[in-house]
Amino acid sequence: MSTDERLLCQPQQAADEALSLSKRDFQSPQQVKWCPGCGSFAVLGQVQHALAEMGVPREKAVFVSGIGCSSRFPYYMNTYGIHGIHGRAPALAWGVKCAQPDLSVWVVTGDGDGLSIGGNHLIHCMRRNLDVNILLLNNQVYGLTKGQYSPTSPYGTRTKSSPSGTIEQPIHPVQIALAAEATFVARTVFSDTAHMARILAAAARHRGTAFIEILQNCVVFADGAFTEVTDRRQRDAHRILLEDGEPIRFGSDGRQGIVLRGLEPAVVTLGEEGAAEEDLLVHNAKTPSRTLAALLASLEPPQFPQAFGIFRQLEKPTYDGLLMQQIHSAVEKNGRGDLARLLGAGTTWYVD
Amino acid sequence: MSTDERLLCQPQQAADEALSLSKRDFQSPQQVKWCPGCGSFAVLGQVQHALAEMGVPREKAVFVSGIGCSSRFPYYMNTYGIHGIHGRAPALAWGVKCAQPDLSVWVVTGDGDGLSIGGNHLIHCMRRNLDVNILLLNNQVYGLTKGQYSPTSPYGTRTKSSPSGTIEQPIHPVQIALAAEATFVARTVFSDTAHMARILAAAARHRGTAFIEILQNCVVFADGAFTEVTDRRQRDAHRILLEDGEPIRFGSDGRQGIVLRGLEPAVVTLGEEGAAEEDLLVHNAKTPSRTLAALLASLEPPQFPQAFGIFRQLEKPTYDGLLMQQIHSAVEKNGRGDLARLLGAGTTWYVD
Amino acid sequence: MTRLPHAVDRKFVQVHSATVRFAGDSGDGMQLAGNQFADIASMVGNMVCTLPDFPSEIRAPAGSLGGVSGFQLAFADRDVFTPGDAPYVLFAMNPAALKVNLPDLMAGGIVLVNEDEFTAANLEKADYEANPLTDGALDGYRLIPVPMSRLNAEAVAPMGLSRRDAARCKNFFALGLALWLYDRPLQPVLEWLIHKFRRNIPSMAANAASLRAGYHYANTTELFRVTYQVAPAKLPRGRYRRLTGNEAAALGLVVAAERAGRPLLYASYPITPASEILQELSKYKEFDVRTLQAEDEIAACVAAIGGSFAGAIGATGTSGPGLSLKAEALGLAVMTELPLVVVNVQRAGPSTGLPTKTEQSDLAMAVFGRHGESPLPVLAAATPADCFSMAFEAVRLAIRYMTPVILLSDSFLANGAEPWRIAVPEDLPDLSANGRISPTDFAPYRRDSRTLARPWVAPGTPGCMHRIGGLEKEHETGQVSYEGANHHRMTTLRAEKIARIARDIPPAEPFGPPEGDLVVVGWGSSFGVVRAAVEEVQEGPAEVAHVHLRHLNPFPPNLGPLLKRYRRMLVAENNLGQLRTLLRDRFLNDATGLNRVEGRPFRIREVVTAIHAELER
Amino acid sequence: MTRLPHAVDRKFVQVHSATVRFAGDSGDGMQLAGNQFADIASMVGNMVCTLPDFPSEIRAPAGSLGGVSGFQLAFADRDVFTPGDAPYVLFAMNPAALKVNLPDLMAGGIVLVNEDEFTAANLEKADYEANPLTDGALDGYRLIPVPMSRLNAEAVAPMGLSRRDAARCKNFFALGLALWLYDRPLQPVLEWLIHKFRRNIPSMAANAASLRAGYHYANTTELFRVTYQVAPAKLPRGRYRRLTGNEAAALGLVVAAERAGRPLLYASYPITPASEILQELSKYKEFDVRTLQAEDEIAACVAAIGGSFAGAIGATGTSGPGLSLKAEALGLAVMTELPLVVVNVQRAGPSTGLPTKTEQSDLAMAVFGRHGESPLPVLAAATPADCFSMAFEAVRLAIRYMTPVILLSDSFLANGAEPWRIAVPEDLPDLSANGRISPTDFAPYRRDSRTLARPWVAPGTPGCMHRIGGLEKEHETGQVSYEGANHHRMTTLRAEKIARIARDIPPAEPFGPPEGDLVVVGWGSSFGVVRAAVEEVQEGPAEVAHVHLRHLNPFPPNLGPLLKRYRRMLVAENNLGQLRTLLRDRFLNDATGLNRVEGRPFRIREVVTAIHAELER
Ligand SMILES: Cc1ncc(C[n+]2csc(CCOP(=O)(O)OP(=O)(O)O)c2C)c(N)n1
Ligand SMILES: Cc1ncc(C[n+]2csc(CCOP(=O)(O)OP(=O)(O)O)c2C)c(N)n1
Ligand code: SF4
Ligand code: SF4
Ligand SMILES: [Mg+2]
Ligand SMILES: [Mg+2]
Repeated sequence: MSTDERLLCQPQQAADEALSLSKRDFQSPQQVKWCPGCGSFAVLGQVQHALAEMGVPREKAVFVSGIGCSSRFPYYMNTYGIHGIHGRAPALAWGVKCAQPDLSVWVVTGDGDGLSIGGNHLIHCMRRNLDVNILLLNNQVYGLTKGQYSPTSPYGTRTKSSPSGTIEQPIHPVQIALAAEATFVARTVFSDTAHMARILAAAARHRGTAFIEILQNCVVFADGAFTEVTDRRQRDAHRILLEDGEPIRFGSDGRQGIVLRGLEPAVVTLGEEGAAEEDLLVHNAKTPSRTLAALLASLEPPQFPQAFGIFRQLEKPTYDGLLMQQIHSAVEKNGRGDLARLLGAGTTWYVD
Repeated sequence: MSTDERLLCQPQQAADEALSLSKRDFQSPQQVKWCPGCGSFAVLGQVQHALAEMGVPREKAVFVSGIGCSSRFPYYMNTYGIHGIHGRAPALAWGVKCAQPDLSVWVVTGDGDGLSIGGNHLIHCMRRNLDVNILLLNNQVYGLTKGQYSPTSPYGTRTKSSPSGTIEQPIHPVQIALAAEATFVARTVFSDTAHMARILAAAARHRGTAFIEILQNCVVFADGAFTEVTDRRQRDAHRILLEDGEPIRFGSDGRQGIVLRGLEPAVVTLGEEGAAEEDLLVHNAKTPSRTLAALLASLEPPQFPQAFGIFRQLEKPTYDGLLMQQIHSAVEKNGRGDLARLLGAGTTWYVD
Repeated sequence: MTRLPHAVDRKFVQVHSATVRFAGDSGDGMQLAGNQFADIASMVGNMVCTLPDFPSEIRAPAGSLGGVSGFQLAFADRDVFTPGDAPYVLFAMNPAALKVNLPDLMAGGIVLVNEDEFTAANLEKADYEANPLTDGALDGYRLIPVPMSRLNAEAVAPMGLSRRDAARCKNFFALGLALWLYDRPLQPVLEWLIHKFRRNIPSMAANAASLRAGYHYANTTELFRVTYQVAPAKLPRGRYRRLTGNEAAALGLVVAAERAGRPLLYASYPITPASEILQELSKYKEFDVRTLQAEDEIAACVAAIGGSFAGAIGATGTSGPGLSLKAEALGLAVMTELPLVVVNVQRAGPSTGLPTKTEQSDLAMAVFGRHGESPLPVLAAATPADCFSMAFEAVRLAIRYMTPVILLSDSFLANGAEPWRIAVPEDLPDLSANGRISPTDFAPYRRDSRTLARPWVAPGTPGCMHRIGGLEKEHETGQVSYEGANHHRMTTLRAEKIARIARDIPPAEPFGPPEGDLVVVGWGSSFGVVRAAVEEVQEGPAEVAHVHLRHLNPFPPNLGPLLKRYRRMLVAENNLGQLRTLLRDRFLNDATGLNRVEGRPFRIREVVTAIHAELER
Repeated sequence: MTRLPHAVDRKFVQVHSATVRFAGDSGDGMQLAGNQFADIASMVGNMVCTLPDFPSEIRAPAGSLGGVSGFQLAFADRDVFTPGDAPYVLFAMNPAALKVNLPDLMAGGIVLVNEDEFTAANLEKADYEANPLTDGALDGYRLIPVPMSRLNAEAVAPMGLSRRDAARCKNFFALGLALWLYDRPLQPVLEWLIHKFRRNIPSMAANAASLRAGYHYANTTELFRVTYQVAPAKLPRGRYRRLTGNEAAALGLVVAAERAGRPLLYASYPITPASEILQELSKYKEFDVRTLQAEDEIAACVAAIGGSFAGAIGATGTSGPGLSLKAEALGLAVMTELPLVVVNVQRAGPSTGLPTKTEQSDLAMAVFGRHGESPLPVLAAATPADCFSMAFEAVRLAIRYMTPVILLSDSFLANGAEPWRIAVPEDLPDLSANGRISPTDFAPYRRDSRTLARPWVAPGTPGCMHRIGGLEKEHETGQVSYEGANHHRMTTLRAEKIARIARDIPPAEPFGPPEGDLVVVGWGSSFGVVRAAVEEVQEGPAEVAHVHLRHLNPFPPNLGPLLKRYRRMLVAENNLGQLRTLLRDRFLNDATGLNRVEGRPFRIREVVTAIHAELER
């Protein structure tokens, strides 16, 4: 009997592996309680869709979260789920995954949960390359506590707790993920569900920590924070859709692009001032060095468009894989542990 | 009477401003209790030296730390000091600095204190650009708890708590500092006291968070971790001494250097294969983009030498500066707060 | 200004107190209507007590049960201490509001509904199978259906607002009805509107029109058979305003810092229901208040400690989960003997619990919740306005005894409001005493012989450089010491220092007979309900007193002997018996507990019943 | 193998017990010498109790007072429960060791010093103004100076070690002396050396030579006038080994997990004195033990909870500061009702305190230290080997009642060792019961009617998908619920579940008369000292019993009536009265506290004195 089977109660119901599931099957009975119009709905829908699409058995999926509007996510998934305490979702997921490495584990967090109180756990999870998918719903505000600034709020933002404007540089989720050596780093936005679907699918397939920053509009406390990249009329001018191996282009006619001047990026218009397609920076998500990914992540309005897609995607051994490997090697070398031998080890003596 | 004066008891003794102090004056009566040969002694000496050198009045300097061998530092300085709880030194320093912005505040932390339990506070301190100096003594091990691995221990290290070797990618202190937008980021090593002295002096002069990773040898639990860059016979081949505006060279005769191939660095020997001085990458610590600094920080043995010196040095408004500015503007605009008016604000009525 | 003709046969009924609840969708502006009503009742001299009840969702779907927002207030011609057990009048702006709130209404009470909203769609959202306005569900109450949406729309039509904006005025229509019902003036609301909407004249005019329309409608349609009048209460003379507990706590901290002549450094991480303290304080920059929104509760607490070390008044605020997180940092403050104030606004636990509901279950944590022997004073505010006094008291004790202090408030106090006689800053004690010492005498742990406090000497002071921290320190010198006898001595001194605070606080005073059959002991926000219940029982033959505690560690010095003067003891608290544990341990008095954790304050009825049960034992 | 001629006139004196302390520089190998001696005493059938005393610095300067390392052991022909109040024999390898340890020595005791180390330089490092060997400072003791450095150097010269390595053998010389003094065999040490240094023959030979030289020297020089003999104790028959508390706790967890048929997931952040549990467990990979060294204590606790959610035995270990940090996470485990074991190895607090010294001051935190009503069982081990049984018990309760459990150990137990009769795994209870449920019956909060535990169903189980978390849940269904009555019900159920554990634990048993003058109550590591003190007093006329508690929440069900059978009660604990608070609250029994926090266990003498004082009151 394998370890994992030991943990389960007698299944009387067929495993989902046998079934073909639809998005609906992933909807839990709990009523979704986000504000009407909240950007999180789109994320929920796409995740349900993605799991159904990939045929993940519901009993094999676990959603883990912290606290925040976004962190209510697990309640809405008809899978296993644990809604933890504020900021600690990556640590919870660590335990879940190391107890049962063959589960599909998803962490859902917010910019407050994941980057304010929980920043450290997030970083350590990524550097360990635990095989989980992390969805960070960034709405640049604390939604659930009704509108204080968050670590991603732009400098100077006036909120309930910063009536004179914030005086802190915001944190860059993607830069932090790259610095922490996450093996899969991506960004998408709630409004572009097709893009989100592709990124989610890629993340789910990735072995190791997949970190996705999802820009998510909070209609109540930070409405319109991402208009430039969500509004159909503006977005083409303000976002780059990264494709591995493709030159970096943007604009409604795809005539603008990014070139490199030394180590500094610059915007060019193809055909103008001699700029040609061959000069454009070409995306490479698979290179081990972080330089390109970090450079692309640093592109920011107003000077630059913002990049969406997969910044980095590398294959490296996972924490859970290595952990089980050490256990298997030990068993191979010493045999499955024998309690009597363990207890009777060291210097012993008889009393009779 | 300025705010700060309000906080002090009646000084009967002349302020240090009036005095000319030596390194000795900065030594506290507490016996230093590090192991003989510990790399921390050198750091202590250089810090005492630097403060004396720069004429910092002892009563204006505050040393703040967490827990660890390295974090015992404040007890050994004849200045004000507070030895806090594990990992929280940056938060302690935040309070100290915001209460009295004209103090010279120094945070001393270790790789465990600052990057394991305390990683998040460190990051937030840096992104806020609080005007403090952070010395992270990195010995790649938990010294005080007697030798477990730390977040900077190399992959596979065998320690008391990892008898089969660690399975985690180490964290890169400098990369994390850069991702967190620290305005001053440097690295030095305990063995090169002259280099350390220069870096400390530059950090002390910097306004905003100055982050210095100091490689520090733990003779008991991780002895020799940095031999390549400390041993006089090897070190020239294994370290780059960064100088702002200078080409990146190394080697005992300075004939080796770093060039850029696209976005990837490569080692060249001047004169060989046509490599010339002009081709070498030139250091620029003042450029706002982090790309160059991150690229230099990513140079690592065995492929590359390791870079020492100042990776990045930018002038930006500090948290404490902005905080006080908001307070001063409010006072300017509304006058110094009047309690009676404050208490009697809003809808009021009389009862008689 | 606004003269409305009185309907001819208006009948006035004099009552001592009244309880009204406004309920509607989160978007319906019920909090605003309720607060306006409370302000007016206060201004005409009533005692007023309020209880808002927010949905836990930020903005639940319109018309849903989860989206119902309520505001209850009681006003009276004498001290009222509770927002009332059961409202006599309920305003229900939609079916969901009716569904959620009806169970609380007093039998025979008045239900004013906005009948326009009782559409099939809305009924379904509220899980009504039939229309309660017509199916007899409201038999036993006095139903007054009013087409508020339509009347409001008509009233505001001239101002040309968008449909959505126009609809949002209907809370003022309801307010107009309420003001008529209780014979309250419109004038102050109109003035408030003029000030509030001075930059948005159409809204000002629309709200005013709706308000008048409601008032007028009540007047002309003879909607109510009678008008209720509540005479002014006899309050001490002076200037008053209404304060919520969180506002009061914020003001108390500012005033105390000013009286100490030091900047206030308030570091906090947002959490319901404590966030408003941070938000309030962030507005007071001209008082040199430094608010730090920290990355988490640990950083907040530690930053406040750092601020104190550097001579500021370090304070932090939080709620249960945050208090748990601050446990280790509080130990540091105990060991370093630095002043620190922690305002803990309790909510229903454990863990995340019911974050928007009230409870009193963090007392044990406040007293015992740190590793090692780490005693500290624990205070609790009794009413919203009392948060002002207790915040001030917390700062006083923190400085005088060089210790962290925990002040317990709760979600009921934090959001509830009551009239407050505006304090005169100069009448409050001067807190600038500690920290005046000469360097020649200075040693970091040389204690004041009376208070046992160590001196507070901040960096910047020449000649007094010293180092403190979490390791045990040698008596007087403050050097690191691992010596056993010294540790025992310092541990005992720290405990004794806190114990001595008992000499420095007011004695416990019984309300009622100085000895007798029963003493009901309470703390924190249960004050009002327990007092009201005891007053009621005192009209009977039994000798029952109420002892309310605001100092929970240490207890007032006379508490032990006082409690022994009653035959029995009932401890009423919204937890499973935490004060009871402290009292039993301390005084070995047997005590019965009245313990409910239902996310709301006690009802007077519950306490009265428990008192009778106890008397009959 | 090793036959040494006996000196002709060797005199044997029979004693019941003996206490010896080895003290020297951290680098002198005193822990090793002490442990070897303890092993041998154990093997010949004595009961043995040990107490190491490390310096708080990692490696203080050689010869300094801060660098002294000690190891004390008591061995006896009957149960010994303490390492002895005062040693009768002290080995002092240098002046600093003498200085630090002499005050503890019994009057008239033997001081064996390495006279070679009493150089001017070393005397100065130890703050000696004159040489204590010659200035009369040792009058009143029996001083035996031995040139150990020289003799050792001579003995090991043939092996050609470096000077430094050669010098490091001298602990074996001291051990040789000690073995002769107590007539113990050399053979087991030699065997141990052969095994230990099988890859370093020169060291093996050198240590063996030094050992023999010491033994021989004692024999031939007639160093001691007498040889002491301690007869074997009467122990239950079986195979034995010595275990420290931390080793025992680690083994207990592994065995319990195996008996539960689940992997052990132990997540921890290093902290003195708990780190060894992590370190031990990280070696047991072939038992499918998964050790996670976390980034902090919060992550550790939360990861263990995650592990439990996914069906593993989630456990974590820490010491005071870490327990404070885990407070919030423990609340989550209470609310989600998941099994979790927290081993808290106490050290002297508050805050960082005296991190290498022992104390019992985290009891109140364990019982009360979380916000909200969050009850959980608290256990405490009595002796080093008892950590095995109590770790097993903690897992048993955690699974059976679906609850976090805190097991209290302390630095004295963690580092001390005693003989342990090796457990037979099959004789231990089968813990695989919970978690076997069929999906048709399944609801996440449908409770077992007897234990009130909810079912433990891990992800991977088809058809039982469910979501839990820190928000209050509806009875049975486990849906999020903000309903007041449900919250009260769930809060009460959680409390009742823990209270019912009382039915499932052994009753408290008095040691001594079943009723009488005085009952001395203790818990945790004070067991041995209090037992010895009570035994001593029992030889007098007073009727004194000892009640030792291993279950502190809930208490054994018979505890209340039991305690009432004694006229007075003395509660002895290394804190300021935490168990006393629990007992007074629970049973309203007056009780005197014997409370010392000096970073060390009680001395038998202190307890005896307190008992007499109490009897005379
Ligand atoms: C320990 C703790 N501290 C604070 C809170 C209060 N709190 C709940 S959610 C939240 C911030 C959530 O922000 P984010 O993660 O961005 O989520 P959003 O609501 O914006 O989706 C805070 C501070 C809490 N529940 N627990
Ligand atoms: C809350 C808490 N957890 C754990 C510890 C134990 N501890 C003390 S120092 C330390 C690690 C120190 O490592 P580092 O910062 O690298 O310092 P070093 O000793 O190597 O200089 C740990 C885990 C503690 N004191 N407090
Ligand atoms: S407050 Fe903002 S983030 Fe939260 S549910 Fe509403 S719209 Fe979404
Ligand atoms: S253990 Fe290592 S880091 Fe600590 S004092 Fe000794 S040498 Fe230095
Ligand atoms: Mg957010
Ligand atoms: Mg270290």
